[in-house]
Amino acid sequence: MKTSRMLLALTLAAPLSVFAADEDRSAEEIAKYREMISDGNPAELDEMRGEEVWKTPAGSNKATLEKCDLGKGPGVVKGAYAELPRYFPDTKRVQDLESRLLTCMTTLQGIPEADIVKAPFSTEKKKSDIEAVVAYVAGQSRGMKMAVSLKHPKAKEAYEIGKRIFYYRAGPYDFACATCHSENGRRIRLQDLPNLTTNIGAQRTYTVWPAYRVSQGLFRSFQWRLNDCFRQQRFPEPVYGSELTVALTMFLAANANDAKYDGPGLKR
Amino acid sequence: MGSPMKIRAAVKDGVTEVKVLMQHDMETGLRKDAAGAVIPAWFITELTAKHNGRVVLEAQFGTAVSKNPYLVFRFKGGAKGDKVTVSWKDNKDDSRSDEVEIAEKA
Amino acid sequence: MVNLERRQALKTGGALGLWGLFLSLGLVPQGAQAEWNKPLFSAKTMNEALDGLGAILPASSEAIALTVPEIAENGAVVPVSVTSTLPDTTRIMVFVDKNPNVLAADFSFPAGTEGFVTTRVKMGQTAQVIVLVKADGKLYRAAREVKVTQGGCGG
Amino acid sequence: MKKTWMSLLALSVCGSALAAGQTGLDAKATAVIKRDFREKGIAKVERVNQDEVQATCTKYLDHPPHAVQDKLEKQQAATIKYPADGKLMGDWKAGEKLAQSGRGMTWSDKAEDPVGGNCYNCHQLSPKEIAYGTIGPSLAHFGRNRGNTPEMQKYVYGRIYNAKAFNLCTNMPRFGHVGALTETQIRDLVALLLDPESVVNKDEPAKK
Repeated sequence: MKTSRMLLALTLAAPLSVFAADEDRSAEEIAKYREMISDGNPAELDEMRGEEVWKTPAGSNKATLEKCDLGKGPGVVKGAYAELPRYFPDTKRVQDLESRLLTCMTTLQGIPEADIVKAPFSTEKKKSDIEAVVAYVAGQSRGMKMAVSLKHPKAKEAYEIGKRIFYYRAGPYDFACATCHSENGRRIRLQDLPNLTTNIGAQRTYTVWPAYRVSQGLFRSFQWRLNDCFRQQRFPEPVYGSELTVALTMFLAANANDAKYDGPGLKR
Repeated sequence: MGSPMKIRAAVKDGVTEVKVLMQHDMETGLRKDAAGAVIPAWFITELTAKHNGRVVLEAQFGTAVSKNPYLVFRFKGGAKGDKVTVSWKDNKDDSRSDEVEIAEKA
Repeated sequence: MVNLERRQALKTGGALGLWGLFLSLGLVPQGAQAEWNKPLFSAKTMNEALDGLGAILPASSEAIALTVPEIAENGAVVPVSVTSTLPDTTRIMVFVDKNPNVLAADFSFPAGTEGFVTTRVKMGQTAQVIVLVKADGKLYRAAREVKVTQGGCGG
Repeated sequence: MKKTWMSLLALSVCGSALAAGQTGLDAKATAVIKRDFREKGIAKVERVNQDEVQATCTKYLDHPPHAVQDKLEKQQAATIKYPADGKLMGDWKAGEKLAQSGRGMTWSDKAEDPVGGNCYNCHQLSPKEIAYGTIGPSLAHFGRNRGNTPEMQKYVYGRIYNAKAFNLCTNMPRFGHVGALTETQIRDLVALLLDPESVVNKDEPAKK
């Protein structure tokens, strides 16, 4: 045991500096690449489509989503995303944008929840309507300050539960969200890993989601982002719009408070 | 019929810059689906941009243009309120045309 | 406002088939560019492409600024920007030498349009982005290598 | 360095007073975790159940008291199965291929698909590879700097098999312990790190 500890110390003291310059150089070039593709975000196409979906009657009630209350009153879309998740008195729950849209689609439009939850994310074959609406609604908070309230006890509770989920280690690889996202300056392969336990890390990340994913050629919602993180953690799949996902979103969104919302973004 | 494009056109110092985002899969014809079947090529082949009816750019694309193609070009002239029209056609004879008014660039 | 116009365009397009309409009205210019250049887009190597153009590899020109990233985080989207200050630039062709078909895009500029274009191309692997620029009837070249990297978590 | 939920909450970026009792929140969070995951593909819901190591590291935010750490590290060390024939180094080329692959054990992987080593996700290995992670330390020139004595081979084999035996709450998975990698695969990875001919031990880093 002693020997191994010493060896460990040796391992950690490896001559990192020799390679540091190389690493900086790659990081610099990747930053340039991102800068070059930042103009002309295809997410704008999804925002356009989402606005159409928002205004198009659907479901057994043949209703639009124009009376959907995202927390700022029925039909108010402007600035709503920057204040989500929040506590909603009508459902007596804390809801993020997507779980709230589920409420609107089921109650206003009469679309069965199961129909939405079974395929909430876009695939190459079929684009998701709810993801497009997410693009539209999020885009309507662009430039606004993140202001997620933890005043309501349920909101505060969601934050605390979300934090615990963030640090929960499990699965065959012993991973938690924190494994990749609780230290500064880390990367997985070439992708920077934000430290989501700090305000600055959460702000930089949360404010550019939802986002168009270049590698998939698809627009992705925040629920998708969490879903795919859990996939990579080797966890089972979180239920769409569940308390688990909302609580985790609350933890990250509240940590991003005071930053300017700048999404939908463009990601690798 | 194809999905709408997002076009921005802005004039500054007598030069109009046009930015176009097109919604298209740009399938190469080389990829396979989950079942192992080849996904047929499907891509924009031709594009034309016009300013008040006059051609200002023509382009031909192959399958190597990225999904949801993005294009920026500049032409001399153009005034605030003028029309810029962009039209494309793909290899399945689908097509799309959208129009914007030129804005003034800050 | 943009939205309204878009919807209008959408309606017109649906009713008439815009490309057909343009063709019938003679709005699509005839000539070399009017029909998709299948042979050139089918070329599998730069040499084949040059044969198709009836040209030999042209000299590189300082008057062509080719901007590409040195490293692309994702080969599916590689931004390419070309600015030619050669007088009378009429055409810019963008090639990727290691793609299955080397020609990615071919732009033609009528008088009054700047010899400039920005677009995005796919690259299957680390390769050269080569642009051929036609100016005053002659071809010129510029090229740069782009390294394509692996994504994290198995992509 | 005993960090617990209590101290974390004190450090909390939003730092307001507790809304409910500590244990109440812990229990609620656990209940939510057990309720809101669904089986998908090979990822069964049982995966969210913690073993003692996971539960301990979660509870102490990866900084357990020394006594707890030592006890569990010894337990984990006892799980390491070294190859019966004593051969610890395999084929570094196979190891490099394995190190490049980030696949395996997600719900989008199939049970029969080969599991990758995921090494480049977190470590620099070959100085030539640009796309490497920095969650773990750089392992470039690992063998060149340390040699490949039998002790070193055993250390590396054990560390890949069950990293938790060496550092209880390390981020590194227990590749052998959980059956993600086979004996042959771990040998190949040992060779990747220690074989003098391996890409890890060749090549100087690229000049700036």
